[in-house]
Amino acid sequence: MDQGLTAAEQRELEARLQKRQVKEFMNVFGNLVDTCFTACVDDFTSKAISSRESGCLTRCVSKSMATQNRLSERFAEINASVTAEMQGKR
Amino acid sequence: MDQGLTAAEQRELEARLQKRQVKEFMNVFGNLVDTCFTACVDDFTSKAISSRESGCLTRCVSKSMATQNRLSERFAEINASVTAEMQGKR
Amino acid sequence: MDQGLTAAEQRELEARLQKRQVKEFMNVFGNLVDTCFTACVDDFTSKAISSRESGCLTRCVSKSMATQNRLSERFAEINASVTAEMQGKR
Amino acid sequence: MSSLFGLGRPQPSSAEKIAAVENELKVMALMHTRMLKICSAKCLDKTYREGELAKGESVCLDRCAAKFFEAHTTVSEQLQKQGEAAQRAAGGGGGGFGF
Amino acid sequence: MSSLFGLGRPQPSSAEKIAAVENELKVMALMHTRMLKICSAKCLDKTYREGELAKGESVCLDRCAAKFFEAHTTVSEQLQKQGEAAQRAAGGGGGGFGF
Amino acid sequence: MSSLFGLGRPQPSSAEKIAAVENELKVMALMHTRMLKICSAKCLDKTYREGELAKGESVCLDRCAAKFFEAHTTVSEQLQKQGEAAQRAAGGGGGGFGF
Repeated sequence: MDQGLTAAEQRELEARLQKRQVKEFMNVFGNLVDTCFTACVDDFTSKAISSRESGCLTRCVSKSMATQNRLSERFAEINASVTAEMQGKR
Repeated sequence: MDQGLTAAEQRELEARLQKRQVKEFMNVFGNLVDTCFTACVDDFTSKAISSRESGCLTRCVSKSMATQNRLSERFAEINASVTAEMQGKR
Repeated sequence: MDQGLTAAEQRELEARLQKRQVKEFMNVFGNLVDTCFTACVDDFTSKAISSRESGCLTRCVSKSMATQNRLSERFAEINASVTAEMQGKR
Repeated sequence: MSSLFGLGRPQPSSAEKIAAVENELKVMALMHTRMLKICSAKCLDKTYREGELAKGESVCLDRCAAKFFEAHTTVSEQLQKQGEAAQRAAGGGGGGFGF
Repeated sequence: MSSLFGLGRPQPSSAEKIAAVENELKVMALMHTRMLKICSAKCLDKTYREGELAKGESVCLDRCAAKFFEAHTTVSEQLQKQGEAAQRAAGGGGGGFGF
Repeated sequence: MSSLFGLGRPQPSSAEKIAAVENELKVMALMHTRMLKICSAKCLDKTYREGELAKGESVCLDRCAAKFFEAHTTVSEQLQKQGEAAQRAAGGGGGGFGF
């Protein structure tokens, strides 16, 4: 991936990647809240989250994180095997 | 928010914020058209918007703007109180 | 559209537009896969795409491309006529 | 279209001129993407039993495109009237986007 | 809000200070857009027979806004506990966003 | 993956090399986000009565991920065939993204 980058380029790249990571994380966080809020909160007779809704949010966040971890693993695996296959063809 | 910025930094910031505002406004406008078009336009036997659809669009835009104004007020209020609470804790 | 640009500006603009085009293309490609995958793939008893799903994907991609071409034509036509009308009013 | 959004009317410096043109194309591309999404949802049979557009789907897309543009104009005019209010809602300040 | 996300605590250089403020406003704008979308879906009658907010819709929006903020705090606290795991999932590395 | 999209094959200058790597990671991150959204919708029970993934959900996610990648390859090959047409539709010009 980063073959052929000098040390300075590598540093610049890392700085950019860190910015990207923060952005990525904000997106993931926002999507998580949106998904779980949409699925769990539907009682607007009160302005405070009920214990039922709160429990649902907690489970939704756990399950979503588990989903994300699992898909990240699959993503990395498949990506590695696709890349290997492509390299072989060159 | 802007404590600790020099006058020059303040100007630079304002220039950027204005650009951001234009972008923000385009997004709001686009979302508004999308929402109201999706909700109101569903007769494709003609290529001109009917008076029924037109009335629906007008009401949808008014209501969406009212929604946005109301949520902006709430957002500012809640945000202010959260910030105040956090400041108190420091 | 580009009246009043010097040759250097024109080159700079073209460089930027090419970057934009790549980005645009990635978006179009991503949306296409998402739309067709969502519509066509729904059997998770196997990890390989079935021939039924594959056929559906092919037709969905064809139809989506046709849709895009058709809407691009309409978009250009309408846009041209709106612009002409606006120019006339100035 | 330049005029529909009224962006970039005073285009002085070199960088600004380029940014203005770039911005207009971006606005157009976004509008195109949104139209594609919305009109596809309104007009296409989602079973994909056919790989070509049926006659009815094609006609529907043409009309949807025309109506989508018209809706932009309508909404933009309405916002222009409700003017200042809308701008405050969008985050305040500045003036005259030409809506 | 600065504190909710904890971004930009050490703000040394000029460009960085500006970027930090800009970034916070961006975060706020995004949150606002998401709230608008979600609470509209939860609270508004989509037939648009009226152009004004009904009393019930207004009250629903107010409560939805409050709950949306509360959900952010709740989820953020939960993630902080599950901390490192979450960060690895988000792409690894770095530390301490203050969630 | 570099090869799947074929971007950044000629990487001359320093800034360009960095941009190329950054761009690839961006493409990967976007694909990951899209997969997360789509496979969650296909595989998860939305009632959230449980905070862990059920066995069936896990297996579904694994298969969904594999199929999602396969669909990318399939669609990309089809577009390569319909090649020029697709590029014109996407805004014209340039050539050879390797799809």
